[in-house]
Amino acid sequence: MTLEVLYFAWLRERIGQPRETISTTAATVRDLIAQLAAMDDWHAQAFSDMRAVRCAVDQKLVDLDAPLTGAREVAFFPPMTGG
Amino acid sequence: MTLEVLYFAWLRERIGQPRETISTTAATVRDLIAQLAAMDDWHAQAFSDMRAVRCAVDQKLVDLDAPLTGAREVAFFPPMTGG
Amino acid sequence: MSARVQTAPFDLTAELRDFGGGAGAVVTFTGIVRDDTGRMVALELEHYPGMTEAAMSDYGTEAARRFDLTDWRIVHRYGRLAVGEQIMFVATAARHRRAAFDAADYLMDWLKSRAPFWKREIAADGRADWVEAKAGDEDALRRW
Amino acid sequence: MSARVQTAPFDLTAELRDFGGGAGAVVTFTGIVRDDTGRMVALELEHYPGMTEAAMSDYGTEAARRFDLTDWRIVHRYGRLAVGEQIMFVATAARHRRAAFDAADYLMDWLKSRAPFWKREIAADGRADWVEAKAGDEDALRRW
Repeated sequence: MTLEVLYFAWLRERIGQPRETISTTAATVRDLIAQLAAMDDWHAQAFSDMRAVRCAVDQKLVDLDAPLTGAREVAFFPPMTGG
Repeated sequence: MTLEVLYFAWLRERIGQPRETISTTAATVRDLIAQLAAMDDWHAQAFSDMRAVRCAVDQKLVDLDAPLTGAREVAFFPPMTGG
Repeated sequence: MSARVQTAPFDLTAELRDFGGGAGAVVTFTGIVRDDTGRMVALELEHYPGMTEAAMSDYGTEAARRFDLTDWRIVHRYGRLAVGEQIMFVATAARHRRAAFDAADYLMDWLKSRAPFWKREIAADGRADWVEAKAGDEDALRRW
Repeated sequence: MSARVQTAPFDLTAELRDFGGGAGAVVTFTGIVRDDTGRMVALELEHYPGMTEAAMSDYGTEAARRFDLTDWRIVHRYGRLAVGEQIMFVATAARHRRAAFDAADYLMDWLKSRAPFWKREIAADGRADWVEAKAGDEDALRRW
Protein backbone atom coordinates (compact mmCIF):
# COMPACT_ATOMS: atom_id res chain seq x y z
CA MET A 1 0.00 0.00 0.00
CA THR A 2 0.97 3.65 -0.31
CA LEU A 3 1.00 5.88 2.77
CA GLU A 4 1.44 9.59 3.31
CA VAL A 5 3.90 9.85 6.21
CA LEU A 6 4.00 13.15 8.13
CA TYR A 7 6.59 14.42 10.62
CA PHE A 8 6.29 17.19 13.18
CA ALA A 9 8.57 19.18 15.50
CA TRP A 10 12.08 17.74 15.93
CA LEU A 11 11.21 14.56 14.01
CA ARG A 12 10.51 16.78 10.99
CA GLU A 13 13.82 18.58 11.53
CA ARG A 14 15.86 15.39 11.85
CA ILE A 15 14.30 13.80 8.80
CA GLY A 16 14.61 17.03 6.85
CA GLN A 17 11.13 17.12 5.34
CA PRO A 18 7.54 17.47 6.62
CA ARG A 19 6.07 14.57 4.62
CA GLU A 20 6.89 11.79 2.18
CA THR A 21 4.99 9.11 0.28
CA ILE A 22 6.01 5.57 1.28
CA SER A 23 5.24 2.22 -0.37
CA THR A 24 5.01 -0.43 2.30
CA THR A 25 3.74 -3.87 3.28
CA ALA A 26 4.03 -3.04 7.00
CA ALA A 27 1.21 -4.56 9.07
CA THR A 28 1.64 -2.30 12.11
CA VAL A 29 3.06 1.10 13.00
CA ARG A 30 6.06 -0.64 14.54
CA ASP A 31 6.78 -2.47 11.25
CA LEU A 32 6.54 0.83 9.35
CA ILE A 33 9.02 2.46 11.76
CA ALA A 34 11.50 -0.40 11.16
CA GLN A 35 11.24 0.19 7.41
CA LEU A 36 11.67 3.98 7.76
CA ALA A 37 14.60 3.70 10.20
CA ALA A 38 16.43 1.49 7.66
CA MET A 39 16.15 4.12 4.90
CA ASP A 40 19.05 6.39 5.92
CA ASP A 41 20.91 7.92 8.88
CA TRP A 42 18.44 10.79 9.25
CA HIS A 43 15.47 8.45 9.60
CA ALA A 44 17.50 6.13 11.82
CA GLN A 45 18.36 9.00 14.15
CA ALA A 46 14.77 10.32 14.23
CA PHE A 47 13.51 6.92 15.41
CA SER A 48 16.47 6.09 17.69
CA ASP A 49 14.52 6.67 20.94
CA MET A 50 11.03 5.22 20.61
CA ARG A 51 9.99 6.48 24.05
CA ALA A 52 10.07 9.96 22.53
CA VAL A 53 7.93 9.08 19.50
CA ARG A 54 4.13 9.34 19.28
CA CYS A 55 1.99 8.29 16.33
CA ALA A 56 -1.35 9.12 14.74
CA VAL A 57 -2.99 6.99 12.04
CA ASP A 58 -5.50 8.94 9.96
CA GLN A 59 -5.34 11.68 12.59
CA LYS A 60 -6.16 9.48 15.59
CA LEU A 61 -3.56 8.83 18.30
CA VAL A 62 -2.57 5.16 18.35
CA ASP A 63 -0.12 2.80 20.05
CA LEU A 64 2.90 1.60 18.10
CA ASP A 65 1.29 -1.83 17.80
CA ALA A 66 -1.74 -0.43 15.99
CA PRO A 67 -2.52 -2.09 12.63
CA LEU A 68 -2.18 -0.12 9.41
CA THR A 69 -5.10 -1.82 7.63
CA GLY A 70 -6.84 0.75 5.44
CA ALA A 71 -4.60 3.58 6.65
CA ARG A 72 -3.84 6.52 4.35
CA GLU A 73 -1.98 9.00 6.57
CA VAL A 74 0.51 8.18 9.34
CA ALA A 75 2.10 10.94 11.43
CA PHE A 76 5.11 10.76 13.78
CA PHE A 77 5.94 13.38 16.37
CA PRO A 78 7.34 13.89 19.89
CA PRO A 79 5.11 14.02 22.99
CA MET A 80 2.74 16.96 22.64
CA THR A 81 3.30 20.22 24.50
CA GLY A 82 0.20 22.33 23.85
CA GLY A 83 -1.89 24.29 26.29
CA MET B 1 -22.03 51.12 76.34
CA THR B 2 -23.84 52.27 73.22
CA LEU B 3 -23.91 50.05 70.13
CA GLU B 4 -25.08 50.54 66.56
CA VAL B 5 -27.05 47.38 65.77
CA LEU B 6 -27.60 46.54 62.08
CA TYR B 7 -29.98 44.04 60.49
CA PHE B 8 -29.91 42.53 57.00
CA ALA B 9 -32.19 40.46 54.76
CA TRP B 10 -35.16 38.88 56.52
CA LEU B 11 -33.92 39.91 59.97
CA ARG B 12 -34.21 43.52 58.80
CA GLU B 13 -37.70 42.83 57.47
CA ARG B 14 -38.91 41.13 60.66
CA ILE B 15 -37.53 43.84 62.91
CA GLY B 16 -38.86 46.54 60.59
CA GLN B 17 -35.75 48.72 60.47
CA PRO B 18 -32.20 48.43 59.14
CA ARG B 19 -30.45 49.75 62.25
CA GLU B 20 -30.97 51.04 65.77
CA THR B 21 -28.87 52.43 68.61
CA ILE B 22 -28.90 50.24 71.72
CA SER B 23 -27.66 50.95 75.25
CA THR B 24 -26.44 47.74 76.80
CA THR B 25 -24.30 46.11 79.46
CA ALA B 26 -24.16 42.83 77.48
CA ALA B 27 -20.80 41.07 77.75
CA THR B 28 -21.25 38.80 74.72
CA VAL B 29 -23.23 38.68 71.50
CA ARG B 30 -25.50 36.08 73.10
CA ASP B 31 -26.29 38.46 75.98
CA LEU B 32 -27.11 41.22 73.52
CA ILE B 33 -29.47 38.94 71.61
CA ALA B 34 -31.30 38.10 74.86
CA GLN B 35 -31.78 41.82 75.53
CA LEU B 36 -32.96 42.52 71.95
CA ALA B 37 -35.33 39.53 71.87
CA ALA B 38 -37.01 40.84 75.05
CA MET B 39 -37.77 44.24 73.51
CA ASP B 40 -40.90 43.34 71.51
CA ASP B 41 -42.56 40.61 69.40
CA TRP B 42 -40.76 41.64 66.23
CA HIS B 43 -37.35 41.27 67.80
CA ALA B 44 -38.42 38.07 69.55
CA GLN B 45 -39.51 36.57 66.22
CA ALA B 46 -36.34 37.66 64.39
CA PHE B 47 -34.22 35.86 66.97
CA SER B 48 -36.50 32.85 67.48
CA ASP B 49 -34.26 30.42 65.55
CA MET B 50 -30.65 31.08 66.46
CA ARG B 51 -29.37 28.47 63.96
CA ALA B 52 -30.45 30.89 61.22
CA VAL B 53 -28.68 33.92 62.71
CA ARG B 54 -25.12 35.03 61.93
CA CYS B 55 -23.29 37.94 63.55
CA ALA B 56 -20.50 40.38 62.76
CA VAL B 57 -18.89 42.63 65.37
CA ASP B 58 -17.24 45.68 63.86
CA GLN B 59 -17.60 44.02 60.44
CA LYS B 60 -15.85 40.76 61.36
CA LEU B 61 -17.78 37.48 61.50
CA VAL B 62 -17.92 36.13 65.06
CA ASP B 63 -19.47 33.31 67.09
CA LEU B 64 -22.40 34.10 69.33
CA ASP B 65 -20.13 33.73 72.36
CA ALA B 66 -17.80 36.49 71.17
CA PRO B 67 -17.20 39.30 73.70
CA LEU B 68 -18.48 42.81 72.99
CA THR B 69 -15.57 44.60 74.68
CA GLY B 70 -14.78 47.74 72.74
CA ALA B 71 -17.41 46.99 70.07
CA ARG B 72 -19.14 49.82 68.22
CA GLU B 73 -21.16 48.09 65.49
CA VAL B 74 -22.93 44.73 65.73
CA ALA B 75 -24.75 43.23 62.72
CA PHE B 76 -27.25 40.35 62.60
CA PHE B 77 -28.22 38.51 59.42
CA PRO B 78 -29.15 35.09 58.02
CA PRO B 79 -26.54 32.73 56.50
CA MET B 80 -24.97 34.45 53.52
CA THR B 81 -25.95 33.56 49.95
CA GLY B 82 -23.53 35.46 47.71
CA GLY B 83 -21.57 34.23 44.73
CA MET C 1 -5.22 42.61 43.51
CA SER C 2 -8.57 44.19 44.23
CA ALA C 3 -12.11 43.54 45.38
CA ARG C 4 -15.05 45.69 44.30
CA VAL C 5 -18.78 45.75 44.91
CA GLN C 6 -20.95 47.60 42.38
CA THR C 7 -24.35 47.75 40.71
CA ALA C 8 -22.96 48.18 37.15
CA PRO C 9 -22.17 45.23 34.87
CA PHE C 10 -18.54 44.35 34.26
CA ASP C 11 -16.61 43.49 31.10
CA LEU C 12 -14.18 40.57 31.13
CA THR C 13 -11.78 42.02 28.59
CA ALA C 14 -11.58 45.27 30.55
CA GLU C 15 -11.13 43.39 33.85
CA LEU C 16 -8.29 41.33 32.43
CA ARG C 17 -6.45 44.24 30.79
CA ASP C 18 -3.16 44.61 32.68
CA PHE C 19 -4.21 41.70 34.88
CA GLY C 20 -1.89 38.83 35.77
CA GLY C 21 1.47 40.19 36.89
CA GLY C 22 3.46 38.02 34.46
CA ALA C 23 1.48 34.86 35.16
CA GLY C 24 1.27 31.91 32.78
CA ALA C 25 -2.23 30.92 33.85
CA VAL C 26 -5.37 33.00 34.34
CA VAL C 27 -8.63 31.43 35.54
CA THR C 28 -11.94 33.29 35.72
CA PHE C 29 -15.28 32.38 37.18
CA THR C 30 -18.41 34.29 36.19
CA GLY C 31 -21.70 33.69 37.99
CA ILE C 32 -24.85 34.33 35.97
CA VAL C 33 -28.45 34.71 37.22
CA ARG C 34 -30.19 31.45 36.40
CA ASP C 35 -33.87 30.61 36.58
CA ASP C 36 -34.30 27.07 37.87
CA THR C 37 -38.01 27.34 38.54
CA GLY C 38 -39.32 28.84 35.30
CA ARG C 39 -40.99 31.59 37.32
CA MET C 40 -38.09 33.81 38.37
CA VAL C 41 -37.43 37.07 36.50
CA ALA C 42 -34.65 38.56 38.61
CA LEU C 43 -32.53 38.35 41.73
CA GLU C 44 -32.27 41.20 44.19
CA LEU C 45 -29.00 41.28 46.13
CA GLU C 46 -28.48 43.11 49.40
CA HIS C 47 -25.06 43.49 51.00
CA TYR C 48 -23.31 44.99 54.04
CA PRO C 49 -21.47 48.10 52.79
CA GLY C 50 -18.00 48.39 54.29
CA MET C 51 -17.83 44.81 55.51
CA THR C 52 -18.37 43.39 52.00
CA GLU C 53 -15.28 44.99 50.49
CA ALA C 54 -13.17 44.18 53.56
CA ALA C 55 -14.25 40.51 53.62
CA MET C 56 -13.67 40.03 49.87
CA SER C 57 -10.28 41.68 50.20
CA ASP C 58 -9.34 39.42 53.13
CA TYR C 59 -10.27 36.27 51.17
CA GLY C 60 -8.33 37.50 48.13
CA THR C 61 -5.24 38.20 50.24
CA GLU C 62 -5.48 34.79 51.88
CA ALA C 63 -5.85 33.06 48.50
CA ALA C 64 -2.81 34.95 47.16
CA ARG C 65 -0.71 33.79 50.10
CA ARG C 66 -1.94 30.23 50.02
CA PHE C 67 -1.69 29.65 46.24
CA ASP C 68 1.18 32.03 45.49
CA LEU C 69 -0.93 34.13 43.12
CA THR C 70 0.63 36.86 41.00
CA ASP C 71 -2.74 38.66 40.81
CA TRP C 72 -6.39 38.30 41.78
CA ARG C 73 -9.62 40.23 41.36
CA ILE C 74 -13.14 39.94 42.75
CA VAL C 75 -16.14 41.91 41.45
CA HIS C 76 -19.58 41.36 42.99
CA ARG C 77 -22.75 43.13 41.93
CA TYR C 78 -25.75 44.00 44.08
CA GLY C 79 -29.23 45.40 43.47
CA ARG C 80 -31.71 43.96 40.97
CA LEU C 81 -30.21 41.60 38.38
CA ALA C 82 -32.38 40.05 35.65
CA VAL C 83 -32.11 36.39 34.61
CA GLY C 84 -29.10 36.05 32.30
CA GLU C 85 -27.18 38.97 33.86
CA GLN C 86 -23.76 38.52 35.48
CA ILE C 87 -23.72 38.42 39.28
CA MET C 88 -20.06 38.15 40.09
CA PHE C 89 -16.59 37.55 38.81
CA VAL C 90 -13.40 36.08 40.23
CA ALA C 91 -10.05 36.05 38.42
CA THR C 92 -6.83 34.45 39.63
CA ALA C 93 -3.38 34.49 38.05
CA ALA C 94 -0.48 32.18 38.88
CA ARG C 95 2.60 30.76 37.23
CA HIS C 96 1.02 27.33 36.99
CA ARG C 97 -2.51 26.36 36.09
CA ARG C 98 -3.17 24.12 39.07
CA ALA C 99 -2.67 27.03 41.50
CA ALA C 100 -4.87 29.36 39.43
CA PHE C 101 -7.69 26.77 39.29
CA ASP C 102 -7.47 25.92 42.98
CA ALA C 103 -7.40 29.57 44.05
CA ALA C 104 -10.51 30.46 42.00
CA ASP C 105 -12.31 27.42 43.41
CA TYR C 106 -11.25 28.35 46.97
CA LEU C 107 -12.38 31.97 46.55
CA MET C 108 -15.79 30.89 45.24
CA ASP C 109 -16.31 28.59 48.24
CA TRP C 110 -15.46 31.42 50.64
CA LEU C 111 -17.50 34.06 48.87
CA LYS C 112 -20.56 31.79 48.72
CA SER C 113 -20.86 31.40 52.45
CA ARG C 114 -18.72 34.14 54.03
CA ALA C 115 -19.20 37.29 51.98
CA PRO C 116 -22.12 39.34 53.36
CA PHE C 117 -24.58 39.11 50.47
CA TRP C 118 -28.19 38.00 50.59
CA LYS C 119 -30.29 37.11 47.57
CA ARG C 120 -34.01 37.36 46.96
CA GLU C 121 -35.70 35.67 44.00
CA ILE C 122 -38.21 37.95 42.29
CA ALA C 123 -41.04 36.13 40.48
CA ALA C 124 -43.00 37.44 37.49
CA ASP C 125 -45.97 38.24 39.78
CA GLY C 126 -43.72 40.41 42.00
CA ARG C 127 -43.41 37.88 44.81
CA ALA C 128 -39.98 37.93 46.47
CA ASP C 129 -38.45 35.01 48.40
CA TRP C 130 -35.15 34.99 50.27
CA VAL C 131 -32.78 32.32 48.99
CA GLU C 132 -31.73 29.93 51.75
CA ALA C 133 -28.09 28.96 52.19
CA LYS C 134 -27.32 25.40 51.16
CA ALA C 135 -25.81 22.98 53.66
CA GLY C 136 -23.27 22.09 50.96
CA ASP C 137 -21.94 25.66 50.87
CA GLU C 138 -20.71 25.38 54.43
CA ASP C 139 -19.34 21.87 53.86
CA ALA C 140 -17.38 23.12 50.85
CA LEU C 141 -15.17 25.25 53.11
CA ARG C 142 -13.89 22.16 54.90
CA ARG C 143 -12.14 21.05 51.74
CA TRP C 144 -9.49 23.76 52.22
CA MET D 1 -19.68 24.29 21.45
CA SER D 2 -16.67 24.83 19.23
CA ALA D 3 -12.93 24.36 18.88
CA ARG D 4 -10.74 26.63 16.79
CA VAL D 5 -7.07 26.92 15.95
CA GLN D 6 -5.79 30.29 14.72
CA THR D 7 -2.81 32.64 14.60
CA ALA D 8 -4.81 35.75 15.60
CA PRO D 9 -5.28 36.84 19.22
CA PHE D 10 -8.69 36.36 20.81
CA ASP D 11 -10.86 38.61 22.96
CA LEU D 12 -12.55 37.19 26.05
CA THR D 13 -15.58 39.45 25.92
CA ALA D 14 -16.17 38.53 22.27
CA GLU D 15 -15.67 34.82 23.00
CA LEU D 16 -18.18 34.92 25.84
CA ARG D 17 -20.85 36.88 23.95
CA ASP D 18 -23.82 34.52 23.52
CA PHE D 19 -21.80 31.83 25.33
CA GLY D 20 -23.27 29.65 28.06
CA GLY D 21 -26.63 28.30 26.97
CA GLY D 22 -28.45 29.46 30.10
CA ALA D 23 -25.74 28.32 32.50
CA GLY D 24 -25.27 29.69 36.00
CA ALA D 25 -21.50 29.21 36.01
CA VAL D 26 -18.86 30.06 33.41
CA VAL D 27 -15.19 29.18 33.96
CA THR D 28 -12.39 30.28 31.65
CA PHE D 29 -8.74 29.38 31.49
CA THR D 30 -6.29 31.56 29.55
CA GLY D 31 -2.72 30.45 28.99
CA ILE D 32 -0.14 33.21 28.56
CA VAL D 33 3.43 32.96 27.24
CA ARG D 34 5.70 33.14 30.28
CA ASP D 35 9.45 33.53 30.41
CA ASP D 36 10.84 31.38 33.21
CA THR D 37 14.47 31.65 32.17
CA GLY D 38 14.89 35.41 31.65
CA ARG D 39 16.22 34.72 28.14
CA MET D 40 13.12 33.75 26.19
CA VAL D 41 11.45 36.29 23.89
CA ALA D 42 8.79 34.15 22.23
CA LEU D 43 7.29 30.72 21.73
CA GLU D 44 6.79 29.21 18.31
CA LEU D 45 3.95 26.72 18.08
CA GLU D 46 3.57 24.11 15.38
CA HIS D 47 0.44 21.97 15.04
CA TYR D 48 -1.09 19.22 12.91
CA PRO D 49 -3.74 20.87 10.71
CA GLY D 50 -6.88 18.79 10.50
CA MET D 51 -6.08 16.58 13.45
CA THR D 52 -5.82 19.52 15.85
CA GLU D 53 -9.39 20.73 15.35
CA ALA D 54 -10.75 17.15 15.42
CA ALA D 55 -8.90 16.27 18.64
CA MET D 56 -9.96 19.48 20.42
CA SER D 57 -13.53 18.91 19.30
CA ASP D 58 -13.47 15.32 20.60
CA TYR D 59 -12.19 16.41 24.02
CA GLY D 60 -14.82 19.18 24.18
CA THR D 61 -17.62 16.75 23.32
CA GLU D 62 -16.38 14.26 25.92
CA ALA D 63 -16.17 16.99 28.59
CA ALA D 64 -19.71 18.13 27.75
CA ARG D 65 -21.03 14.60 28.19
CA ARG D 66 -19.08 13.89 31.34
CA PHE D 67 -19.79 17.16 33.16
CA ASP D 68 -23.20 17.94 31.66
CA LEU D 69 -22.01 21.23 30.16
CA THR D 70 -24.44 23.67 28.58
CA ASP D 71 -21.61 25.10 26.44
CA TRP D 72 -17.86 24.89 25.86
CA ARG D 73 -15.25 26.57 23.69
CA ILE D 74 -11.57 25.96 22.95
CA VAL D 75 -9.34 28.41 21.07
CA HIS D 76 -5.66 27.57 20.54
CA ARG D 77 -3.15 29.78 18.74
CA TYR D 78 -0.10 28.70 16.75
CA GLY D 79 2.84 30.45 15.10
CA ARG D 80 5.14 32.90 16.89
CA LEU D 81 3.80 34.29 20.17
CA ALA D 82 5.79 36.84 22.17
CA VAL D 83 6.18 36.67 25.97
CA GLY D 84 2.99 38.06 27.52
CA GLU D 85 0.75 37.04 24.60
CA GLN D 86 -2.19 34.66 25.00
CA ILE D 87 -1.59 31.07 23.85
CA MET D 88 -4.93 29.45 24.39
CA PHE D 89 -8.34 29.69 25.93
CA VAL D 90 -10.87 27.23 27.33
CA ALA D 91 -14.37 28.17 28.48
CA THR D 92 -16.94 25.87 30.09
CA ALA D 93 -20.52 26.60 31.12
CA ALA D 94 -22.67 24.52 33.44
CA ARG D 95 -25.60 24.96 35.79
CA HIS D 96 -23.36 24.51 38.82
CA ARG D 97 -19.89 25.85 39.45
CA ARG D 98 -18.28 22.55 40.46
CA ALA D 99 -19.01 21.04 37.02
CA ALA D 100 -17.74 24.14 35.19
CA PHE D 101 -14.48 24.12 37.20
CA ASP D 102 -13.91 20.38 36.80
CA ALA D 103 -14.62 20.45 33.06
CA ALA D 104 -12.14 23.29 32.43
CA ASP D 105 -9.52 21.49 34.51
CA TYR D 106 -10.18 18.22 32.64
CA LEU D 107 -9.95 19.93 29.23
CA MET D 108 -6.64 21.56 30.13
CA ASP D 109 -5.16 18.23 31.20
CA TRP D 110 -6.21 16.63 27.90
CA LEU D 111 -5.11 19.50 25.71
CA LYS D 112 -1.70 19.65 27.40
CA SER D 113 -0.73 16.14 26.46
CA ARG D 114 -3.12 14.99 23.74
CA ALA D 115 -3.68 17.94 21.41
CA PRO D 116 -1.09 17.91 18.58
CA PHE D 117 0.86 21.07 19.38
CA TRP D 118 4.61 21.43 19.80
CA LYS D 119 6.34 24.44 21.30
CA ARG D 120 9.76 25.89 20.66
CA GLU D 121 11.29 28.52 22.97
CA ILE D 122 12.93 31.33 21.02
CA ALA D 123 15.77 33.10 22.88
CA ALA D 124 16.90 36.70 22.34
CA ASP D 125 19.95 35.45 20.38
CA GLY D 126 17.68 33.53 17.99
CA ARG D 127 18.38 30.12 19.45
CA ALA D 128 15.31 27.82 19.39
CA ASP D 129 14.78 24.84 21.70
CA TRP D 130 11.90 22.40 21.62
CA VAL D 131 10.00 22.28 24.91
CA GLU D 132 9.95 18.77 26.38
CA ALA D 133 6.75 17.28 27.70
CA LYS D 134 6.60 17.02 31.48
CA ALA D 135 6.08 13.64 33.13
CA GLY D 136 3.40 15.33 35.26
CA ASP D 137 1.32 16.17 32.18
CA GLU D 138 0.76 12.51 31.46
CA ASP D 139 0.12 11.71 35.13
CA ALA D 140 -2.52 14.45 35.26
CA LEU D 141 -4.75 12.48 32.87
CA ARG D 142 -5.02 9.63 35.35
CA ARG D 143 -6.98 11.85 37.72
CA TRP D 144 -10.03 11.62 35.46
